[in-house]
Parts: sequence; structure tokens; C-alpha cells
Amino acid sequence: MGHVSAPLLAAHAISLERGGRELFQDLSFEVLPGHLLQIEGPNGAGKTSLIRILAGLSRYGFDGRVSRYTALLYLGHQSGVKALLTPRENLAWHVAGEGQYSDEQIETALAKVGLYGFEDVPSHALSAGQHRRVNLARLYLSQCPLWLLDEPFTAIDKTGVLELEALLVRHVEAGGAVVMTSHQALQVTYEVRYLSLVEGLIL
Amino acid sequence: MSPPGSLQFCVRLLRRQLVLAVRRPIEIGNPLLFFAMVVALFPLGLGPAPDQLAGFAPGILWIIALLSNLLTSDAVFRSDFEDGSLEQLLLAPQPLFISVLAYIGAHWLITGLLLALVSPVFALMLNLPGSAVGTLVLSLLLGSGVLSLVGCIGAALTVGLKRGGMLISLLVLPLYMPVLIFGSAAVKAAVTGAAAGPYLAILGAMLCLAIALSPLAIAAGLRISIDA
Amino acid sequence: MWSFFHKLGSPPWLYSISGVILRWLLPITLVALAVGLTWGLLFTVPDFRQGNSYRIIYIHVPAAVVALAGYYVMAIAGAINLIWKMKMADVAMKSAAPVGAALTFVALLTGAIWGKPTWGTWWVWDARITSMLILLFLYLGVIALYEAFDNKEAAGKACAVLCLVGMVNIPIIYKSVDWWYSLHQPASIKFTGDSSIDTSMLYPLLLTIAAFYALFTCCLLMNMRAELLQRGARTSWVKKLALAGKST
Amino acid sequence: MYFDSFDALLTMGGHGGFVWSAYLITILVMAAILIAPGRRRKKFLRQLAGELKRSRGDPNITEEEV
Repeated sequence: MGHVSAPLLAAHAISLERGGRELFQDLSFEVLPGHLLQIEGPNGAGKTSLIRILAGLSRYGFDGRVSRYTALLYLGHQSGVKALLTPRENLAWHVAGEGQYSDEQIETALAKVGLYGFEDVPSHALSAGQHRRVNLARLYLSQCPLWLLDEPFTAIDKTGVLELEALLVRHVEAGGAVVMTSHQALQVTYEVRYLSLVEGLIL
Repeated sequence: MSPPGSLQFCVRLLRRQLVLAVRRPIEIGNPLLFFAMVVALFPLGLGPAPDQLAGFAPGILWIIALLSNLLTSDAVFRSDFEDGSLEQLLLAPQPLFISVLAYIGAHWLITGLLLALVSPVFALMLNLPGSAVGTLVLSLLLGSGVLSLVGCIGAALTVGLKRGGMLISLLVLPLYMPVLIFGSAAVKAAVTGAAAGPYLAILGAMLCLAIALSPLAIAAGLRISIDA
Repeated sequence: MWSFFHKLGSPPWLYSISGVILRWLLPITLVALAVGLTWGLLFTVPDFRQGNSYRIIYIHVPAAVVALAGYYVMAIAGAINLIWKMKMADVAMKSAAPVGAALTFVALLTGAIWGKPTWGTWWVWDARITSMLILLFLYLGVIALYEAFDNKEAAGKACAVLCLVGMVNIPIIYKSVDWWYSLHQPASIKFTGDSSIDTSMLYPLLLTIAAFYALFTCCLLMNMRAELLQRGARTSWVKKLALAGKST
Repeated sequence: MYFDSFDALLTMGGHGGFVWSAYLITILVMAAILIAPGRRRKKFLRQLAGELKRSRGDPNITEEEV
């Protein structure tokens, strides 16, 4: 990238301790458009805690400051899918805060995550993986430049993973940014930046 | 694409809550059943003498309404907290003050309004004079709004806790007491033929204050609970 | 001015300054309590209607007054914690709760004991006693909520919200209970004169009220000191203090 | 003093039991809330000192080495 673009998110000297243990200390980094950032660390290293801090869900109990310059989309461990609502209703509600989407747009997004034909089935009849897909369908509709994804590949099959990886690359290529945690390495032909909770940003 | 107006969003949330309630009708039926069964307990405990029951009826009806409100308020945010919908609501580019009102509105429609509408039946079972039934319904309509608003504060503060059920009554019941005092006083005034208007006016004033202030506390409570 | 606030946020400074304050305040408090209570107990003239049982006023009223004030102290500390994110305010709020609850309990119990010779029953649903009972519930609610959270920072914030809600409600509760009592009050039972108190009775009462305020402050500071140490268990100043042995 | 005799002081015209029990309970509660925080603080300091000494493995560790 030739020009210096404005950051979408900046973390300033974030430190976190839980139960007397330093999880990470003085973590500072910026997320710029085009960044595909994967947070690395073993289980219990504080990956989820960091993503929640970045999203603004955790507001106490850590030192440092997070500056958010744009609308962000956060997908956590819980799918937020109501068993009593259909995938169509669930997705329509999930995106309701961001804008008005037509029925066709919702259907297209659901079809893209492989839920074609399941639009009006009650969600309690769907599997955990399908709940996850309803959740991920948001990514096809969202206008948010910054995505914070916590373990997005959980309960997703192989083809689903490939599609999702392609979607992430399309998003960052279009000027968005992704911060994500994952146990598996991303199989993409795009430059992935790694954020180590111990060493900070690795370029 | 621009985000929808906050009022529009609030209406949408209200509709979602009502759809969820309608799809699980037992949730709507439970408070009513509870109301009916506890009404049946009082003659068994106090004796069936009609005069005596009539004397206690305003208090009995109000206490049961209060308890059924309390029992249901614990669940207002719980399922949304557990499945992650609440996180998404906090992150949505919408004012939480307004969104929270949708939750309270849905809770009031499902418990407060329904209880107020069926209360005349139970009032007659307890021999409450017919002249006081109108006041009972009105006082329940106004008072249960306050109860829902206050109860949701307790719900928001305890939603992150594994065993919030007992705790919420400890937090919320002391705050319910003024509503109980004026609600039952309004009905008693109507029974004796005195003017119930002043009491209803005070209940209305409490409702206004609660609408203005309690969403602030609920929003703060939800942010804290999500964090814990 | 600002440097003072800055110091207030520093645990070691607060710990040492509160130690100095306590060294003076604690003896003064104990003397004031001893003088005030002995005065009320032994040297005042009995009330012409209630006889000697009215001497309970010298513990009941101060305990009630300070218990109520304690809730406001707690709520204001909670507000400071919420608005300015001052950790010391959280410490103060947490430390005030058990003291306030204990004083409320004293007010309730002495009220009940006073009720027996005055009204002939241990418990009367009198406006003040009922308000005190509700105040005790409010205190216990705050303590229970704090204990229920595992994350103590979140516990502090949640309790702060609850305290503020309680603070808005206390006048409403108090007024409505007062009004409710006046509606139901049988003519024979009447709380004896609060406005017509004789000065010979008033001075010891004022002294005990002041002494109870001082007692509350002492207990609050001592609780805060213990809490400061526990929260700073891994900081060097606490470690030094622990290794220095018998520290005051 | 208002009372003529020690006996009058104890009985207080029939109200002695109430007055004295109220004062006694109050003093007990006050003593409890005054003593408890100090004990909590001292106990904590003792525990911490023990922990620190154990973790260093040296019983004679002093202030300067922290």
C-alpha cells in the first residue's frame, strides 16, 4: 500500500491480569484497512478476553485504552441464534441495528452460507454448525469495515472454512480489516499478520 | 446503508420479544396460573368468610401481582444473555436506553397488562366490591409498569450470575414497597367510597420517574453483567 | 487540589494517612461514646410518660441517623466509582456496607426493645421501624450482590448502580411508609414527641449522634485499610508491610 | 447522677431489663465492628508474610530484599 491510511482500531498499552496471572502486558498495535490479523496463543492465553476488550464488551478490569474509529462487527462464541425463531428471523434481527435489509438480501446471505431451503425452519431443528452459519451470514450483509471474529471456524465443515476464508480475503482486499482468533492457521494467499499476546504484533 | 432510527429499532425489538413469547405460550400462561393458584391459597389460609376476604382482597391481589411480576422479571434478559444476543444488542449502533425500554415494554405487556385484564375475575372470587374493580385494574396497569421497570434493574444486575433467582428478590422487593403501598391504598379507597384519584396520580408519578431513570440503571447493569 | 485527589488514589498514601487519622480519631470516638452513653444512661431525667425506657433513644436515634447517612456515603462512593472510575471509591463503598448494616441492625433491635415497655409489643409496624427494616434489606441486598460476583471489579460497579437506585428510592420509600403509617395508625399508639424534646435530653443526644458518626468513620477507615491490603497483596508496599512484622 | 441507689440504677423503675439489654447489645455490636477490621488486617499481613517467606525459602528474609 503506497499511502498511509487511518487506523480502524488502535490499542494503547493494554495489560490484563486474571486471577493473579499476567495474561498480557503493554500490548499496543493498530489495525489498518487491509489488515488480516490473527491473534495467536495457547488456550487460556487471553485471546477471547483481548477480542472482547477490543470490541468494547469488556470495559473494566484491564489497563490501557482502545480507540475505535469505525463501526465494528463482533462474532463471539455464542451464536445469538434464538431456537424459537427461524434463520430468516434470526438473521434479520442480527442485522437490524445496522440497517434495513430486504427479504431477498437475507435469503441470498443465508444461501451463501448453505442454508438455502432452511430459511423458515425453526432454528431448534438445526444443528450447532447451522446455527453458526446463520451467524456467519451476517458477514455477507454487514457494511462494517472492521470484523472481530472469535473462533469463527468452530463447528464449520471443510468447505465452509474455505468459503469463509475466501470471504475474509475479499473483505480485507476491499479495504476492510479482520481481527480473529483461530486454532488453525489460515490457508489464504493473502498476507496474514500475527499478533502474539506475548510479543505483540509480528510483521 | 444507514442504521434505522432508534424508535424503529425499539419497535422491532418489542416485536421480536412478543413473537418469542407467543411461540412459547407457557411463558405467558405461567404468571396467570400463578396468580390464580395463589388467589386460591388465601381463602384456604385465612378462612372462607366472605367479609374477611373482601377486607383483605386489595392487599392480597396486589401482593400476588407483585410476586408474579418478580418471578417473571428474572427471565427478562437471561436467555438473551446466555445465547449471546445481549452482547450483540450492546454493540449495535443504537442507544441502549431505548432498546431496554422495548424489553420492559414486552415484559409489561405479557405480565402486567394481562394480569390487570384478568384481575377482575380474581377480584370477584375474593368478594372485592364491584365498585372497586375498575380502580383495581387501573392501579395494576400503572403499578405493574413501575414493577416491571424496577424489576428489570434487578434482572440486569443479576443476569450474569449463575444463581440470580433468589438474589433478585432481595434486591428488588424493598424497591417494590412504595408501589404496593399506594396500589393497595388506591383499591382500599375505592372500596370505602373515597376518591382513589390521588393514589393513582402518585402511581402515575412513580411510573414517570421510573421510565426516566430506570433504563439508565438497567443499561449500566447490562454493561456490567456482560463484562463480568 | 488536584494533587490531593491524585494522592487519594494512591493506596499506600491512603493507608498511612488513615492510620494517622485513626490514631487520633479512635480514642476521641471511644471517649465521646463513653461520655455520651453514660450521660444519657445515668444523668438525664426520665421522660414523664415513658419513664426510663426512653433512655434507649441515646442509641436508637444515633444508630438510625448514621445508618441512613451511611447508605448515602455508600451511594456517593459508588457514584464516584462509576463516574470517575476511582478505585478508592469502590473500596470505600464496600467498606461502608457492613458498618451501615450493623448500625441499621442496632437501630432495629433497640427500636424493638424500646417498643416492648412503650407499646406492649416487641414489634410495631411503626413508620420509622418499618423504614429501618427496609433500609436493612437494602444494605443486605448490596452485600449479597457484591458477594455473588466472582469478578470483584464488576461487583463494585453493579453494587454502585444498586446503591444509586436505592438512594433515589429511599426518600420515596420513607415518605410512602410514613404516609402509610399515618393512614393505619390507631389513635392509642403514638410515637412520643420528637419536636418537644427538652434541652437537657437534647445535648447528650447530639453528643451521641456525633460520636456515632465518628464511630462510623473509624470503622469505615479500618475496613478500608484491611481492604486496601487485600487488594494490593502483590504490590511491593504491602509486601514490605507484611515483612516488617507488627505494623500498625 | 439521676438515680439514688445502685439498685434503682439497675431496675430503672421496671424498665431496667430493656434499657440495659439494649445498651449491652449495642456495645457488643460496636465492639464487633470496631475489632473485626483490625483482626482481618493483621491476619492478612501474617498470612502474606508467611507466604512470602515460604516462597523465598528463607526464614530470615528482611524488608530490604523485597
